[in-house]
Amino acid sequence: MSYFKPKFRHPRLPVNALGYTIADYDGSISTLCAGCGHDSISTAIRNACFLSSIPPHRIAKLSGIGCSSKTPTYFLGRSHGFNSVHGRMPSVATGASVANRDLIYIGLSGDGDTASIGMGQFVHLIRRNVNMTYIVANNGCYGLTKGQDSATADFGSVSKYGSPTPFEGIDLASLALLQGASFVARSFSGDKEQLEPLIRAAMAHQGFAFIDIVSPCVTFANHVGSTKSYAATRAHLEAMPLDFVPMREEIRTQYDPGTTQAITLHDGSVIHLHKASDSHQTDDRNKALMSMQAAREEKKILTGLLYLDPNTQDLNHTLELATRPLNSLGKDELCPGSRVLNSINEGLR
Amino acid sequence: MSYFKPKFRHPRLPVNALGYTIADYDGSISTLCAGCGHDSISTAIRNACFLSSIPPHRIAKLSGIGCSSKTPTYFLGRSHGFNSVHGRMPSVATGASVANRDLIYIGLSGDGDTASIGMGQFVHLIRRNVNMTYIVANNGCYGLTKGQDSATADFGSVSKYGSPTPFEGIDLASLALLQGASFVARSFSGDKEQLEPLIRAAMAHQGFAFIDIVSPCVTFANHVGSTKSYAATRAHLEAMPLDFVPMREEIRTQYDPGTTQAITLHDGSVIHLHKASDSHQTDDRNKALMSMQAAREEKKILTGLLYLDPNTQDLNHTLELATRPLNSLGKDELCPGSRVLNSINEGLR
Amino acid sequence: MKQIKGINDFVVKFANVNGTGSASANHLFAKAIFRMGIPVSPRNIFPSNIQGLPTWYEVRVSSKGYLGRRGGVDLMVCVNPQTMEQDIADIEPGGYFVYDNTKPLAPHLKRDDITYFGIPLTEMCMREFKVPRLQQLLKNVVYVGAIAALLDIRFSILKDLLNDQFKGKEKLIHPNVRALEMGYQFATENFSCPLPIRLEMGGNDAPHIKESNHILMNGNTAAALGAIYGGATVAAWYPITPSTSVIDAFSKYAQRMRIDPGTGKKNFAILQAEDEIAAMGIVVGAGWNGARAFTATSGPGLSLMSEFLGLAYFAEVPVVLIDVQRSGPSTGMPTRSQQSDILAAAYASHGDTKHMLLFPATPRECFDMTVQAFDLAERFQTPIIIMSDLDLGMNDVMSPPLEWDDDYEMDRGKVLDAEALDTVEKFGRYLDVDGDGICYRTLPGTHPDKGAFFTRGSSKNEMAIYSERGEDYVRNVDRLLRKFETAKSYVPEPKTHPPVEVKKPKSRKKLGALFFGTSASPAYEAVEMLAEEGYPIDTMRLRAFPFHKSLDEFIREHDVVFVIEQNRDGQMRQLIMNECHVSPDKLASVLNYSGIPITARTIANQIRQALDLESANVVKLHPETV
Amino acid sequence: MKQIKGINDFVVKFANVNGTGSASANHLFAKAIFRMGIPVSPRNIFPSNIQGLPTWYEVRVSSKGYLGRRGGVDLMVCVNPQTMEQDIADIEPGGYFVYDNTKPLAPHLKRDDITYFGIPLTEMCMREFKVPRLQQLLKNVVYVGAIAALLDIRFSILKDLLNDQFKGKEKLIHPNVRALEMGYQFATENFSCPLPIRLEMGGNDAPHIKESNHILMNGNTAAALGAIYGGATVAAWYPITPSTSVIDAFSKYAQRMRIDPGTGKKNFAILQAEDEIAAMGIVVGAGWNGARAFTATSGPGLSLMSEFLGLAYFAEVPVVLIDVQRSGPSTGMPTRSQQSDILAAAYASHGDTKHMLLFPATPRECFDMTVQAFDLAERFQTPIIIMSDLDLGMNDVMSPPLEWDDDYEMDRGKVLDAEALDTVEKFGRYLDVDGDGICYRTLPGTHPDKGAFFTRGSSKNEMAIYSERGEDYVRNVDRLLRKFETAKSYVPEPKTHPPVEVKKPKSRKKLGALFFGTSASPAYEAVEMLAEEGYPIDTMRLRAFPFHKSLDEFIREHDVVFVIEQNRDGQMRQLIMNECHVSPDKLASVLNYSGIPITARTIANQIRQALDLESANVVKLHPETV
Ligand SMILES: Cc1ncc(C[n+]2csc(CCOP(=O)(O)OP(=O)(O)O)c2C)c(N)n1
Ligand SMILES: Cc1ncc(C[n+]2csc(CCOP(=O)(O)OP(=O)(O)O)c2C)c(N)n1
Ligand code: SF4
Ligand code: SF4
Ligand SMILES: [Mg+2]
Ligand SMILES: [Mg+2]
Repeated sequence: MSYFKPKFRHPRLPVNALGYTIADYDGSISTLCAGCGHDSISTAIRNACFLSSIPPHRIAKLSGIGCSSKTPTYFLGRSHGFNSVHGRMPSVATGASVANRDLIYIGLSGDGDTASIGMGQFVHLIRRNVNMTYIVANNGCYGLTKGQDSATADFGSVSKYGSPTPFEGIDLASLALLQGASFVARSFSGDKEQLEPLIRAAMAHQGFAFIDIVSPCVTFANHVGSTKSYAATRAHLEAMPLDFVPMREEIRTQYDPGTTQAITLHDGSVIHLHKASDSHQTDDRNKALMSMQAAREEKKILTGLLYLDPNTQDLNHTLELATRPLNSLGKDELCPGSRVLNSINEGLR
Repeated sequence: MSYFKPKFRHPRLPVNALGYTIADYDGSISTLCAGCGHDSISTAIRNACFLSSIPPHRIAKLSGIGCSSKTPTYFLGRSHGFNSVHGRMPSVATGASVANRDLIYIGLSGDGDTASIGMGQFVHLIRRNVNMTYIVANNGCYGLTKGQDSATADFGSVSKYGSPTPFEGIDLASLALLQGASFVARSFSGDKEQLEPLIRAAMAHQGFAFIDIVSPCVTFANHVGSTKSYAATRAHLEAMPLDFVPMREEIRTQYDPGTTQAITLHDGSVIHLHKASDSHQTDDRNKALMSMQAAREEKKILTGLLYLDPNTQDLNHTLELATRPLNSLGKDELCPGSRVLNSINEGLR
Repeated sequence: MKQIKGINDFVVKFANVNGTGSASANHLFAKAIFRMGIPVSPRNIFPSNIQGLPTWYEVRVSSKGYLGRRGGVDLMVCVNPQTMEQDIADIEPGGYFVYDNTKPLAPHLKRDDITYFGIPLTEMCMREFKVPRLQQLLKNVVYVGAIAALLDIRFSILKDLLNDQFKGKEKLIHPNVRALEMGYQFATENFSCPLPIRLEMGGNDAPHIKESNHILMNGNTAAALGAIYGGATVAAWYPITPSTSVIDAFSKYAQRMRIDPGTGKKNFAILQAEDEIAAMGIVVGAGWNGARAFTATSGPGLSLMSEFLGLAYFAEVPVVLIDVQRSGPSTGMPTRSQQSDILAAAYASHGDTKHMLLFPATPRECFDMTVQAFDLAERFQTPIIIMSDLDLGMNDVMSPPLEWDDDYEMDRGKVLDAEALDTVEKFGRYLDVDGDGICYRTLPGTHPDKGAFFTRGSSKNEMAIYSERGEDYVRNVDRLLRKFETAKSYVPEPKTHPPVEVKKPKSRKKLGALFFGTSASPAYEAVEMLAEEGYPIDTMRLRAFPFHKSLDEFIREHDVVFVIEQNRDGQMRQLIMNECHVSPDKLASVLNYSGIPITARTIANQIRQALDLESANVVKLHPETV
Repeated sequence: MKQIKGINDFVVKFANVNGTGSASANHLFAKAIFRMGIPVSPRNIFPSNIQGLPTWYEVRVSSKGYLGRRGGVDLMVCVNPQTMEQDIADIEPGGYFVYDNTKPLAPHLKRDDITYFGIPLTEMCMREFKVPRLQQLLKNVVYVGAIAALLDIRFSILKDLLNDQFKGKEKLIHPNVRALEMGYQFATENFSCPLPIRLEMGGNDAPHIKESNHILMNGNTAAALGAIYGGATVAAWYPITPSTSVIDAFSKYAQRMRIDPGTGKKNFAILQAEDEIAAMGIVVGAGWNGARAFTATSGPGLSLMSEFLGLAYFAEVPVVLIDVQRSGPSTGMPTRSQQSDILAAAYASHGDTKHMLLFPATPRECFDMTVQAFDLAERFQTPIIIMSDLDLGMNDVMSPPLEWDDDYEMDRGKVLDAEALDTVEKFGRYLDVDGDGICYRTLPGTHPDKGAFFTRGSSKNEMAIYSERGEDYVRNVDRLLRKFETAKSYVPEPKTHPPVEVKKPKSRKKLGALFFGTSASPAYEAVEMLAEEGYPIDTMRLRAFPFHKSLDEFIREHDVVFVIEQNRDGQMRQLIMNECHVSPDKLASVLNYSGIPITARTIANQIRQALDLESANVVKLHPETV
């Protein structure tokens, strides 16, 4: 239990554009291990929603099963949440999203939940470009079932079980990129400065936004040998800091290699990138992929916004969905009535 | 029923190194539609096995469900076959393969079977590097259920159902490449010359060998608008002919851009490549991926052997499996006996 | 030779090769009989492949309105040499055989007790038509013309049907009509038409059919219309025979009826999922979010959906699933019918689960029950599984017309909106406020401060807070039982018919028969057959699980009850044994599980056998001995 | 105040916070009692999380050898302030409460009818140990030392156990022993030791336990050893509580016992699959290819495996599945025990399926039945599901030692090798040559010309050729029923004990009790309690499905049979109703489904209630009223 809810509210707690205090974005007390990376992600999501002034009840939180998938209970207590079944949150999120296109959807998953049992649904979720933010709290292991290697565990990394992973780890970010995701980012749970704007950008993106967050499991994978442990991760981070500015606060607009780029998102908001290396371009899928592969070959984890296509078409558009949420339609819109039915009968005689 | 078994055998039918005639590699009469691409794949597999002089009973055929997955009945009648459940052949093949490492495994799947319901298992099969040849008879549709779009159907292609596919097609070959497959090829069911040597090479490869075969569905997807139809495919083929020569027949050894390359496989056999374009190297995963992406962007299908890592370590090695097949081990090897059990009891008191 | 006689009462069967276009010609035949006002029920018996294998089309004609299979064939039309031997063997003594005699019939295929009608179909078509495709295709129309003459079908009706069918493709009308005429003419010239079995316009002695202005449609289309009228907005599915056409039809109607007039946008979403797990996940997500959502599947899909069905049961999410049953287990016989998913559906998923099932018997019920399923799903916040089957779903069945009450209002169940939440003092998602086991739910996004809760498949307390306390768990699952109990008076009640009167009953025992879905039609017919033999049998057609109280009564009031169903293990009988308090001595199974729909004769035979044994020992009626 | 008394007969419960190292200290306590030769049964009751939530450890001590839960707590050791209030409330009147009094107890936590023992655990450890981790960890050992004094545990045994435990990490022995001593000393100095409840070396009045030189082990480890000894070479799995430790143990033993001495290579393969579908697929593939293969899973995994189970049933592939049951439905309570997957396992998958189940009740049976499962799977070419549960699988249970007959030969079933094939005239994979429903199979790669066939989940004829003919289908599925019938005499038969003698029976009815698995121990205890009260109840412990004929007899010979099980819906009762020919009046359910294992008291109470009602109306014994 690493994250305690303040017992009382400070009367002069700062408020956001909607008048909410940050406490309005709190969830229940976390029951994760003290120091678990996942708790920092919860905090970052809470902060991001506060800063972006999203009404908490307009967000829906979805997850699978795992320590990571438990986190939605620990943030945004005023939002509805759905802790579904292991690895199948993508489909639940898809259904929820088409049922009500007006809410903001955050999916929280783990590397076991996404890269193992959920792999099929994950790939198809990307292909459908569901309008949601999909976060993987990636610790290279199955925390909740006590630390078995997951499919993202790096080759040769050693879990508490002792024997080194004999398979190559699956890189979810490059997979997402190859499969056509329109927003792909990676960060580190302990890096608040990078994480919060990434989450805000992802939520503002009109389409599928994927954030792979390296989130160390302090209990089962925090020791030498595991390249996803705190120590190992810190050493391998090649940070690409990123700043998010909603339109009304727009500050920067220029972007050159080595500097900062402003990208206008579909909802009109703008994100600012700091590009750490000359070779990384966020608007070229293939180049982004190659940068990631190159970093990977150097055993480095490239973080930051890796790819963005602001002009993507999300599932609601592909399906040509009505602008009113499907779940709000009533008899009048849905039911063709007896006259039509009688004419159908006529055609069947 | 497009493929008829000869009623009687010609006395002077040619025999292979083992003394088998090609008829010894026949299966039952096909019940697929006349002209179905899948039947050509059956023939190519039959021919490849004959030419490579593989004893038919040392092959095991596995498949999922679909027209494509039915084909194993139509070749190699002397081999055991297993028509399992839809999309889950990869796991069945994995189990079969570790149970008896001495057989040769051919998996036959469809694009529905692999790219939709089977996506998760496919990715993990690649990751485990199971020693098998995995063929997808790719027609961009679900033949057996009457022609719905599959996930490999190209964006905008039109099935018999009439409306254009609104999603990007999944490219199984680049996915396999990104996920670390050690042998990735693509071909066309009507291209016997390219197909047979590819299949032979795949079977000789010690590790997971993937062949994505464009195999038009004459009944449901053979009409304008579908880019996977015969007409469309033919127009987009950028052929990379390939010749296979088992070691004892080795002919060529040189390889330069624009010419032919000899690659020694793990079992000592050698394959020869004709490299259609300067930019394609079969030993560089990233470059191969980029060539494929480039072709894809030009709406072309790059065929041939796309990537090969002959020094790969298959699952049997990763698991450090005993050299004797697990299914042949008896009580002596497996059962530790009463003395050991008594000492275990002792430790539990 | 004695020839079978009969007006508007016989069975015709067509033996074809699939992929040759025979189905639509055969349908023309059946539809013409329907248009003559005579009760007819055609059944397509097709292989699990696309081209080149045997396929049959069986047409039952019955002035009494028996729409189930009778058993036996009176007139066989065989244009498939692969199966001819068996097809000839299947004809009743005194029956008729129509075939293509372009090649002469092998001598061993000759029977003394049937009448042969050779028609040179191939030859005639080769002569008449130039395009090879037409030569092949129109053979089917020629034989339809010929049997129209043999059976006395009104020719103008056939022509009308062709005109309807080829509206927009007028070029095709002429050759089709020509082919019809050729067959008709050949038959009148060469055979003595009509046969002793024949049709007579309006020959309908079934009052219930006569009165109700029947339609001819398949159950899957009807279910799809039910989803349209029931207000379904989200359909997620994965292709699988025989349920695929539910979604095909839903899609077709939705494109027509669900386009927003202002924007041209869609008031529905259809998602072809990557597999059945995902299809059900989508439905669960949409149902959780307040949309009426459904999926349709068959056997293997049902198995794959079981984890999600357990979630929906325990997390209390409305879900509608249309299970169009086929022959199991495993891949089984994908294009054959059974009623064998009953236990798998009722108890889907691990742990203590029970799901509500509906059992439609006609297209009309497919329509009604699908509408009702959405109401029940939202009312009870749980999965509703509609147990159709291939026989009902994919065949054209005569049915009372679909009816719609424009005053219908969707029952959205206990959902609190923002206004309601404002007045609620304490919202607890799993508080049984009304004592009926059904709690109030809220939808995401409803209210800025109140009503948000966490949905989960794990144990929780009444405030929806995660809980591993035994008391919380027990209270919750006991409430789920209470909810199931409440459902008994909401689901469609069983149907009983007034008993058939029997003058001198041969048995002192009170006999009953229970059945459901596609077993109903042949069961009614069998019961009438047995009544004529002196065995009065009361009937009850089950329409839903949980069972209505009247089922207990029905069983109590009878000495022996036959449970008629189409599976090996007597699954409905088992469900009744599990859920009602019944002595097993009372329930005798009548079973058919060959994949071909059960016939009235099979039912009557099994009951007769059982009744013969009965005098000796009633316990013997247990299915193992029946 | 009356204090509870008793030698070697009481219940101790520890209330801790998980992740604090309490489990191993508590285990030390239980193991010491075991080493004193006294029947003991510890149970770990833990949350579905990793750190920071309440967890309990309940230890039953019973000289009579009752190893099930009794109900109630005599001595509570509570070091978790979160749950203290409830923990204190749970103590029996006259019981004892041990707690950390570093901080004083809140006044409202004081009861008049129990004895309090405050020990300043935190303070003592802060003073004694420097390293913070040890300060935290050794608190647990201090209280073990204290209750060792209170209950008169031989101190040298505790020391020996610590020496064993820390072999190789000698540095840790000293502080642990020190902590033990501190607690022991504190108790002897401050409390009057021992208590009226206490232990006496060798106090074992249970002849069956005394004689057999029992061991203390958990069922999952035993099952894993069964897989080793049964010759399993392929294990595929996906992590899930509470089955994970089956594979952990298999892996541990395989690394030790299955390395080829010549090459150092592995005579086994363990595959952590991507999910349960894949795990079962791997097992099906390996089983098809002739390796003994198994998987272990729990609830959700079972649901996911159902499609493959149907395939294995219909394609007749040997498969072994160890289902370590937890509380359902859905995610349910992952770390709580139930016996609620029975119907889901027996009828897994769509269509007509029936699976063979084994019900182990002790670690010894987990071992034996796992070995046997491989024999049965290959003999019957079908899935065998071992129905264990969390209670048995994850707790240390006193068990007769594992025994091995070195003459054991694996029963590989009817497999034709190349030689046999040479002599066979006509090989048909699904020919019932022996009339027992079991056919001969061949393995891939066996013979160059003969014996190859196609395995499929779709319908086939006896030659394994794809077939959609109704006759072929029916013949095949009827044979599967015949095979199931044959199995009845192969599976482990039920166990009956000689009835408990009762001098003056209070009931004229013949009473019986049926139970299985972890319900057995408390059931036996309850039966003895009731016998003392004048109710003689005969018992039968079920060990397998299909049921042995003796079950029918048992039910026939009794007027009322109580079916004792740990699920809501009386699933075993339902299975019996389905499969045997039994009047429902006879079978009364005794149920507990709170997730915490059923107690003898619960069973006795429910039976008592039922017997009270009985005089009025036997029909009332139906579970709804019991
Ligand atoms: C179908 C199913 N299989 C297995 C489990 C057990 N299980 C719970 S969480 C989990 C893995 C979680 O790993 P991950 O998603 O990486 O989350 P983490 O705990 O590491 O954050 C597993 C296997 C389950 N709940 N459901
Ligand atoms: C679990 C399950 N879902 C659905 C089906 C129905 N089904 C049979 S084949 C098939 C698709 C086959 O497509 P593909 O693999 O591309 O093979 P093709 O027929 O095109 O060669 C489907 C959906 C099934 N058999 N099992
Ligand atoms: S086990 Fe690991 S992932 Fe789970 S809560 Fe603890 S630290 Fe986090
Ligand atoms: S439907 Fe298509 S894929 Fe299937 S057999 Fe016919 S041509 Fe081939
Ligand atoms: Mg993880
Ligand atoms: Mg396909």
